[in-house]
Amino acid sequence: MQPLFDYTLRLADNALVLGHRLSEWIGHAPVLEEELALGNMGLDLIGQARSLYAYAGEIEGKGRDEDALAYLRDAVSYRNILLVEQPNGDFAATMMRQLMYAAFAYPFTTALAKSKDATLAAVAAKAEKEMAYHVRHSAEWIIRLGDGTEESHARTQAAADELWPFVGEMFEVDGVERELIAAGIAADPVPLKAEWERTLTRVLDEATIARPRDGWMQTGGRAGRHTEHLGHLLADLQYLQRAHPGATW
Amino acid sequence: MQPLFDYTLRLADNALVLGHRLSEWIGHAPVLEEELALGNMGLDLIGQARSLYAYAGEIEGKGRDEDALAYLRDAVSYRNILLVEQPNGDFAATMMRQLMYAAFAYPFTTALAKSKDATLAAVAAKAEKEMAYHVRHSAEWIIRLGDGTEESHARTQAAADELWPFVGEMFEVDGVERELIAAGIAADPVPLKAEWERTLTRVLDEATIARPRDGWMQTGGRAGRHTEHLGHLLADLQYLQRAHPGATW
Amino acid sequence: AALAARFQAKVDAEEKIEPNDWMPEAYRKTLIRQIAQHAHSEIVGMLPEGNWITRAPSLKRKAALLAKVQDEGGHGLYLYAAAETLGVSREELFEMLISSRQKYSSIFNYPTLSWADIGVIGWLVDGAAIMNQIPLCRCSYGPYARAMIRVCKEESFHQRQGFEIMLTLSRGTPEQKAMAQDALNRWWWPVLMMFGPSDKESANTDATMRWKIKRFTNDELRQKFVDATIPQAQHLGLTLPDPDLKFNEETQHWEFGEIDWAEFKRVVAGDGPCNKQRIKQRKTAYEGGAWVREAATAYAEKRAARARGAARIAAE
Amino acid sequence: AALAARFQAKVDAEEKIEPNDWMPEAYRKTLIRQIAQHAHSEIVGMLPEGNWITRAPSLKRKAALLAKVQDEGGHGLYLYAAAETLGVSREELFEMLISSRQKYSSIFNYPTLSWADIGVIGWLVDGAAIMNQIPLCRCSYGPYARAMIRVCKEESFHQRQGFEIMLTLSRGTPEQKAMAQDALNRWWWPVLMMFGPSDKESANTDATMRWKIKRFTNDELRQKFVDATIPQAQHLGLTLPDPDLKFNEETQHWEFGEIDWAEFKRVVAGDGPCNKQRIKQRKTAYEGGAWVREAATAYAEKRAARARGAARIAAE
Repeated sequence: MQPLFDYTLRLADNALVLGHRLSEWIGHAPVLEEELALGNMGLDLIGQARSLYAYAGEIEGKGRDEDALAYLRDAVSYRNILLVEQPNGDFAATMMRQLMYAAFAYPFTTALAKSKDATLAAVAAKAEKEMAYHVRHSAEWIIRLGDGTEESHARTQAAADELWPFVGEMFEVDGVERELIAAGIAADPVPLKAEWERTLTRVLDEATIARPRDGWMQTGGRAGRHTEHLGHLLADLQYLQRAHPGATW
Repeated sequence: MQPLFDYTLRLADNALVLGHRLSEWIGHAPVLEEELALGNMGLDLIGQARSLYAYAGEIEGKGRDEDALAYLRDAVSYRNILLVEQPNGDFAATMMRQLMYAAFAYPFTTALAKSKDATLAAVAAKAEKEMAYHVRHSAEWIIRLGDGTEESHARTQAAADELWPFVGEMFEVDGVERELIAAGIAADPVPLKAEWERTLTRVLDEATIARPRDGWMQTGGRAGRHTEHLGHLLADLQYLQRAHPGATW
Repeated sequence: AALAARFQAKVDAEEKIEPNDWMPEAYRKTLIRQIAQHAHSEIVGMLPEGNWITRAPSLKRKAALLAKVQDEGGHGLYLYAAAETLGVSREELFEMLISSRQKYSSIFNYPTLSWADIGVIGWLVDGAAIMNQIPLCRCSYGPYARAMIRVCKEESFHQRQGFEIMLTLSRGTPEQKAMAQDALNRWWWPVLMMFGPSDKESANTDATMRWKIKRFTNDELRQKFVDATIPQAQHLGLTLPDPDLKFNEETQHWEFGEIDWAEFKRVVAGDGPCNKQRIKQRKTAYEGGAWVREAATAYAEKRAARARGAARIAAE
Repeated sequence: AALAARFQAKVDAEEKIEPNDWMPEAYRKTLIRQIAQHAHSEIVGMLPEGNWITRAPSLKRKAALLAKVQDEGGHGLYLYAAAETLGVSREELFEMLISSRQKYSSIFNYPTLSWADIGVIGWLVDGAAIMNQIPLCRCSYGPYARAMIRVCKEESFHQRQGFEIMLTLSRGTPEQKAMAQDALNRWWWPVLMMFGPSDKESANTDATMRWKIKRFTNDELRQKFVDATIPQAQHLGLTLPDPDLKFNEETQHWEFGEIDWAEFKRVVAGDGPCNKQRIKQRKTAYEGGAWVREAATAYAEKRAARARGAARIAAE
């Protein structure tokens, strides 16, 4: 049970942290339609997170519900990849982060929809449709921004360069995942790398953005070794629940 | 006892909130000497806050120490004026906020140093020396920035215009203060307004900044009716204590 | 004159005026102002609520609030589109908002200081807005009426969610109950001001009533709102911050205290707690995002040029 | 050659070399690099700690941390001033930092993930820094030695405060104890790397030893640090994340496991968790603040021009 709990928690944390980041754009987006699009993508992810947390809590069997998991764990207990906790930066950086994540999450949810675990499969099937849109939407923006003005091009290249070290972590596999992949429950990310590469290459090329060099990759999220950003994000997210222990909202 | 508690808390909250705002500049200032100056001014204010919170807790007599008061009250229970909770903005806005506050706090602490309450008088006497430096330092910067480049001038004028509605609140007197002023404990802010005006006029003139029109003034801090900014500030400040109730740090 | 008569006849017959129909210039101007200000209200209204999304205290509330704010943005889009049918562009209208030449509902000039404010906004602000908007569903101008029908449906849902937040708080801890009461204390009077000045002070009502843009007077709607809301507050165990509140058995209406019209005028004129902050936020986002819009335009032009180039080559 | 001999004689006699004294170009270059990197370390070191000032969990800790970071900035200023005596400007040095042509202590490329990290930094990072720096108080170059004396005094105080934070946590709640242990687990090995590569891998030691810039080898200082620190960890009830730790009764030294030199090289070369983030932060603050520095310069020029103008008028 424990590996399945860990695994589900990782997926839930990825979705919540990224959904929360997108929700930070409300009131700050460059154009109203984008404020709605960012919010909608955030809603998709928060919805995925809720389903996954609920399932994780059931698996764990200690009575922790979605809110206990989201609001009452410290940063060191969070299991998301480091990419999703990176600050929004400018609009190009947000779209680049979304492209990098969704270009992985789309084939990943396609694969996970075949999981022997019926709940994970169902969550993945629903998420798959959502992630298809996220890839399309973020790709369209990266192309517009990369092949737009000098300024937008520079910002988009800077975003690619800065976020590139965070993409490797999506394709890591550890003991927990190896076990679950063997059992047909988890989706193996390694075979998905080729599709991810193809998507990124296609989009960056069309956006006239130079693909950054593959160097050392950031890592540590699965072990709770986060960047300094997650602590601040959680202080915001969790404050009310921490200030009113045991209250119902 | 209650009016004295309320009054002391107001002074403590002003100092803590402003000190916290200044401390947010660490790692972000335009030049190393300024990072140190901003930090030092922050330390002065946090020091004043600590003395005042300790005294407030004694007066209240319910066992609340400086940390119980600073970390365990919600925004609606905070009593600071709205000026000090305004976001730092750019360096001109921070210096403008500091000038506006210090140009009041300096004569205020001079007056409060004559309080019949020995503790308040002692805290004020120490603070007076500190605030004299804050006035000088912020005034020097406002003059440099106002009479510097076109850009710095524009930013400084914008800061003056944006923060002006927050200056009136410093000179309000309510029932709590009237009672304590009559008892020779509190310092009456109204007679200090002339000196404040002189300081601001002198500095703004030399800085070639147009004094904004006196219009409607923001108010409400003494009643816990804050701006939207304080809640975010306190979520940051208080998070750890809220997440670990009862722990000693 | 014949056109004007025919126009008024349509209106009197409860027929819709559509974009291509003739309309008096004053009708068109009034509608542009009203629809634009309604749209501006939706998008400025996203800000006080947006202030609590990242701190929403449960995932259910987080998702609901984010969805509510999305709906409001969507309402803004429909309404800007409805205004555009009258011959203005959205960019012009947005410029008028950020330069303060057009207004938005003054209720959004108040700050959201606690989570309970989010409940109160759903319950009372959406509640008052619905009361103002339901009659607009029968507005003579077709695009506006149709937009209002969609808006009202979604806002009813939001109002129920807001009430549900209040219910949860009122059944919660002492701190939560106090939070709910404090929020109600701060928002009640500004909400009553949402219905506008009292009838005896209102200019311009005749034309808007005649053109069936407005159906009920300010005081009529305000009274309806108070009568509907007080039982809800009682159900929540909350008190209204109005010592003059008294049920009149004869009229079967709740009598309430005098609204501070000086505050109303001041806030509408620009001197409310959040006026400058709201405009600054929308303006900063807009100006800060100029490079994004410029990029989109530049890209579209490049694409069009490439398509023309390709077409030329294909033709050769 | 005579100059070189006199220089070495002074050094051998433990006399200080001062800014106006002759010195070998290699000595000057080495010192510039070392002092600059020391200064850069102080100002980059403000960042991981600065990350926790706003969230410091008590007013006493908040004030102490803010004061510590101020001290570090002050150290940076003295050290830049010491470097400037060797013929470089602070602006040049800062440019070399933000363009990554000069380095800073690699320990600051690790993130502070909890409040306990602040305790560990004071206890171990300052502790290791002191161990590296105490010998520098007798460095042959006068300005650097004097700066080091002031720095060491303040850093001893910081180290005690850090240890006191750890003591408080180790006597606290189970969560606090776990927080302290987790922080130690993450920082221990990077702290050991602060003493640099093992002696057998170190280039350039001979010259720096001969010039009395360096007094002890890397391994000597590292061993001294380990021996001093392990009893402190035991006192705190914390375990070191090193299964190979073993006290050797004969040598009276603690034997410890193999350091991951690949990680050390990688992080020094730029691929640590926070390298890019640290430089970006200092760079952004610097570039974002250009308008402030430009204004100060413009104002100073205007003032000078006005003074000259006034002097001219007075003379007439």
